[in-house]
Amino acid sequence: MSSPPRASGYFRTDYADDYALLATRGARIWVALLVLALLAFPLIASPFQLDIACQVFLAGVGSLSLMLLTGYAGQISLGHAGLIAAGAFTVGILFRETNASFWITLPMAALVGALLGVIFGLPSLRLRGLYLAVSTLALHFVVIYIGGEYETRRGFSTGIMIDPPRVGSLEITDGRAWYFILLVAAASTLLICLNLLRTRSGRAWRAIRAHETVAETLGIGIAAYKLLAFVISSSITAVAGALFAYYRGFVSVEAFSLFLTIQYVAMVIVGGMGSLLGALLGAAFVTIFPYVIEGALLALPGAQGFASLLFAVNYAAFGVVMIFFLLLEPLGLVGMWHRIQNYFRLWPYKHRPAAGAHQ
Amino acid sequence: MSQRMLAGAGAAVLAITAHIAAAHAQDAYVIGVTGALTGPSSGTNGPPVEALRLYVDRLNAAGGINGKKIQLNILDDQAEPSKAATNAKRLLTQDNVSLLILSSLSSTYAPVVAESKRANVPLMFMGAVCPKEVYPPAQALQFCTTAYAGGYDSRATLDFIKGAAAGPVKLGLVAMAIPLSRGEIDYAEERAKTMGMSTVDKEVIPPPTADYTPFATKLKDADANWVFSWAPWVTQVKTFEALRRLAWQDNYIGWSHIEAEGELARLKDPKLYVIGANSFFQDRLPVHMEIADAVKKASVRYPAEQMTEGWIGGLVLEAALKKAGWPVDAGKVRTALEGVSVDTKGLRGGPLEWSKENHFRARQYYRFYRWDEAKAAIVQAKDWTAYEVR
Amino acid sequence: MTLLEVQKLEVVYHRSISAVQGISLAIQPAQIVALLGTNGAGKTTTLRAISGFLGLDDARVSEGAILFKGEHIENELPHRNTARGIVLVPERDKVFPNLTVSENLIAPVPHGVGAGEQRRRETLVYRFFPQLRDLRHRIGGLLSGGERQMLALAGAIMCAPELLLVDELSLGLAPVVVSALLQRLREIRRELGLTILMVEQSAPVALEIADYAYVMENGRIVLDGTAERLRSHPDIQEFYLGRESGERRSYREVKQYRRRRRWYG
Amino acid sequence: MSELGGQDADASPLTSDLWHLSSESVQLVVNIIVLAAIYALLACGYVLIYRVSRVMNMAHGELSMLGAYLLFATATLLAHHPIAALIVAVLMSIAVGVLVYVVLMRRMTGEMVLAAILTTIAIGILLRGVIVLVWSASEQHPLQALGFTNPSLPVFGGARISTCAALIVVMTALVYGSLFAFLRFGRWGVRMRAAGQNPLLAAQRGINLHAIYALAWSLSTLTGSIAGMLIALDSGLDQSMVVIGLKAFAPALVGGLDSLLGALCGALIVGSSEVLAIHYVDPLLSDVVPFVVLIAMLTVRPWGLFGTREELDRV
Repeated sequence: MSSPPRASGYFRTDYADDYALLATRGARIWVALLVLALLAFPLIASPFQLDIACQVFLAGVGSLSLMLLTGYAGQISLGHAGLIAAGAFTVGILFRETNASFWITLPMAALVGALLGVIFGLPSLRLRGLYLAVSTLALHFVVIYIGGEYETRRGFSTGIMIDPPRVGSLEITDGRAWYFILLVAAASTLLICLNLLRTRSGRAWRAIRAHETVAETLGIGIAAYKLLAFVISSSITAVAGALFAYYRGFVSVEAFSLFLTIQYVAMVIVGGMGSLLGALLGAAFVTIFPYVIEGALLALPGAQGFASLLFAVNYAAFGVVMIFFLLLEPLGLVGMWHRIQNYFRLWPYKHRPAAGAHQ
Repeated sequence: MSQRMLAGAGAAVLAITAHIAAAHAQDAYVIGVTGALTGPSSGTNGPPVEALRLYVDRLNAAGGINGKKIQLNILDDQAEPSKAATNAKRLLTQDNVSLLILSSLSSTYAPVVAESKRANVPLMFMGAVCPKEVYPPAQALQFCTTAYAGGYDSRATLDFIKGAAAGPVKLGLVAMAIPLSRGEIDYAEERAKTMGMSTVDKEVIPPPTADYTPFATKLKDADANWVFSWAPWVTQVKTFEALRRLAWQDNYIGWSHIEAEGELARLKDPKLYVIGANSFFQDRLPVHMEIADAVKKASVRYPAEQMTEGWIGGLVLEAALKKAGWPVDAGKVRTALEGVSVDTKGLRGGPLEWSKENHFRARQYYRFYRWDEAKAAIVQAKDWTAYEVR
Repeated sequence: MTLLEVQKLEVVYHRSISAVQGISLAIQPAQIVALLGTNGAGKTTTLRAISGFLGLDDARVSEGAILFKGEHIENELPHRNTARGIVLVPERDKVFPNLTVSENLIAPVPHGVGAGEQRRRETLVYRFFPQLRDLRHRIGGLLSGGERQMLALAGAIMCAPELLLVDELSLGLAPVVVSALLQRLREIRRELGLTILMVEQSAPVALEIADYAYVMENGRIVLDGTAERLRSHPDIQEFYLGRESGERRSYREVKQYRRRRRWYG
Repeated sequence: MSELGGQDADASPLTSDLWHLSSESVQLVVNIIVLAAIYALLACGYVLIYRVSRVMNMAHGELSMLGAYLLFATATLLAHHPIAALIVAVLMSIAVGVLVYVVLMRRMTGEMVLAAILTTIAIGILLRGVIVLVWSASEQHPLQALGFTNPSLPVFGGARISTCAALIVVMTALVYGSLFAFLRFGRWGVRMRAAGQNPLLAAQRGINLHAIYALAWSLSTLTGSIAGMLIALDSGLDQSMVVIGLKAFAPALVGGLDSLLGALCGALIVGSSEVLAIHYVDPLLSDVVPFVVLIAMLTVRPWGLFGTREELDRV
């Protein structure tokens, strides 16, 4: 994993240790506590807070998949919202046309995502960086266009309504149920990503991100691995879209604007490139922050009196927060965390010698 | 940095909880509003919410209803479905409002309707296009005060054109590339055919358009002598202006959105008609005066003539809550709404009446305005004409 | 007085990795001083520290001082130092690839300089490097290695330097070209009375032209002295000039050298 | 015109067809030129910033819109001195560009390009909010505020063009002409190109990068604002301006992000394909077409018409 060996030395005695996800006792304890907290949350949370938590999990799934693509395989994509839309529309269309249950729609969404992944990935064989980003952006518009056409042609002028998924006889509508479903979804995505990154392809992606030509000379099949990255990331994203469709109970193109993509890119960067933890932190930050600002503003005395002004402020405030964050910490939340780690690890020394620099 | 952020976040969270606690504590009619106060469509959806707030403030100042104040909890959804969904959830489950009012783009309807169904709380569309669920047979929870109404608008417009046109009508149609507008224009095309008008061209224009001339060029080359546009005002007026710049001299009719009165005065074009259900402020009815000085007092940032939609919403709200009495709950409000009959004081052509199966209105009244060069003022091209809703 | 003085300089990359650890230099006016050392010894970093870092280097002088004519210039921006008369000829990317040769020469001329002065400098440069005059309209990217190096030097001279920092003059150039360039450098220095600090991997080249030299290893200075002294120094002879000094040395002696090196640092 | 054509039609179909065809096609050409001019004027802003700092300024749309709103503001304040209002607005827009760089983007130099781009996006969000805050979201009409009118002028062959549209075309020609001259012969122009190719060397050659970047930002904002003002004068001013600005980024890329000439040609290609799509295929396509063209270009020649190939590896 990305975390460097512990400061006090390198104590791993066999290869199994190298592959262990939770290297130390400390780590295990922390994770256990975290899990407990997550399980306890619904008991104390209000429905509104639950809703936000669910949004965070949904965003988490999406941002993890984007991190896989951008943060590890180094392929910048601005087609994320398009892929989410694809997943959601797969559900919507299948539900409307064939009334399929989510046992069918979810895998189909994943499949569609994978197919689109190939298409989105093709430009990456020739393009890099900004140019790749733009080509994926173009594809986003194509997907949205198609979705919009479907909506209009079938006369769903206010979006496609979707019944809540039913397991056996009971419908899943309760907020708590959704909380746990999405929590599981996010957690399993995290595990999938963790394991992917420890496989051959995971290493190949990092090599490609580090230096494409070098990776090629090392005998890594660039094209195949790039496409693989796109396919996997896209199918996860599409599933996220499908979950969104079920959770919200509707699909409509307006829900997948360019702004959504921007939000996801923001999550990845605010969280910190090349870190799954970062992806999750970013997802939480970007999802929750607007509500925090809004809440703070609404709590002002007589806030409702000048609502329309207030919300303009709220809108601008999000921009301000983003700017300040990027200016103060371009490496993201995780960068901040690593700086602190570094400080304690090297204490009382200030700097690592150049010799030990390349770990 | 991080500590500062944490501190800020913590403070804000506290603030939220405090705010919500407050919402629960006071005994008042708690009404939830979610609208597109910022973002693309705020120009259309902002003013109604503003006006509603104005109206409610005046009610509260006058002692509220049944001796209770009305508390409006207004949230902004930026016309984003997900945001609207969260707002609805928050208003319904946390502030537990007894009525939800929506003034936003149609894309936000699906999630909000879903939430209101889940919570079994009535939902009132105001200054936002009426969904088909409010027409008879209406769905239990959805009501609509908005002036414009799919289907009826086209019918009235085409009847007007038929009446006003001298020779054969060569109709040009203009929609914005959003499902709603397209649907209505398609309907108009169908109907025009049955009425023996030939539709020579139909333009569906995407919302962000740098230059409307190419679209206008097609309409002109198609040789249309009447153009009907049922779309957000921007699309309607920009297409019209582009046509005029191409020296197209014929008649253009669009829906009279809240901007219409000001815009007619700006454009001063005798062959530009608007069809609407709200009377213009130039009629100077008492109610107009009332609104105008309320706007002046509260120093609202939108002009008075854009306040009508929200004001009507206010009238309905007041009537409904009076009927519902105190203590109130969602169920009572719903039953109250189903029996509501509001005198619109001339803001509309007639009263706004709801029944169990009709949550739109019993009769829809239309009036047509245009600019008159001789009088140098806006004049009625055709006074109130009623259409039975069934 | 000394023109440039570097005291206990420490440079840190990425806020955590230190590349240069407390080196000190002193350069007298009109001197040619060479910095020797193997790859990663921190020579280039030192040079860059003197010329100044950019934000995108994410490097800074964390300790020590750099004095130019007694004025502190550590962590100063490059263009300011250039205005002071400290001009660097970098190791790579030394010309503007999509500008013509003449544009390459015009670009550096500071804002204050009038057209007349500019023309004077151009003629001067073309006198030193007549080849460039013929290549005037060629795109910088299409020049050969030798021509590039000339253009780089020429561009530097257009900034009217007092202290010229030259990084790896000989890198990737044929010996003939190198000696020609060195010859040119001597002339320039004689005519303009420049001071030159050059970083070199090939000790023979450096010691051929330099008056004084420092040897760097692992971010420290381990040896310094006049060119003659270093040329005759056994370790230099063995480890840089690669000459066999009499009988083969035993492993112990080599270890001794390494230890000595550590003490110097 | 059209009625005339109609009457001809009764008389002799042949001539009327010819007449119609000509007037129609001329109008088509005019429309293409106008749209292309709009795109070109907006696109050069992207190019200017990209070629010096490799940053894609996603706030360009908002900055252009802000320029237009500034004009509206000055027009309402200086009601009786339209020219003064124009001048003040232009100066303010330049100031805005410099400000954005000095206060915000300056700190992003040398950071990860993606982070820099995201910063510009954030700036865009902020600006949108501020504009709603100050001017509300309802549509504004600077033309009236300035007390100008926008009569439509006849072009040969029965086609017409509005004064402001004509102004846009002229302005575009002016802006591009002066930009070309500046970059080719101006000393600052050469410095700008140098800084774009190798910022480090440029700095070591005594070029003040911050000055260069600030210059680029101010020029970009200036051109963008001019575009915004003229569009607003021609057809009113509201939030949709943002999207127009964003759309103009397709032409910039089609032409090659680091080439002004490219931006010009890209604008022509995208503009004409858009107008032709509207006229002959389906108006709905008009907001997809630019991106279709873009994809086509990216598959055939990713670095754009006149872009330099190295750019691909640079970013």
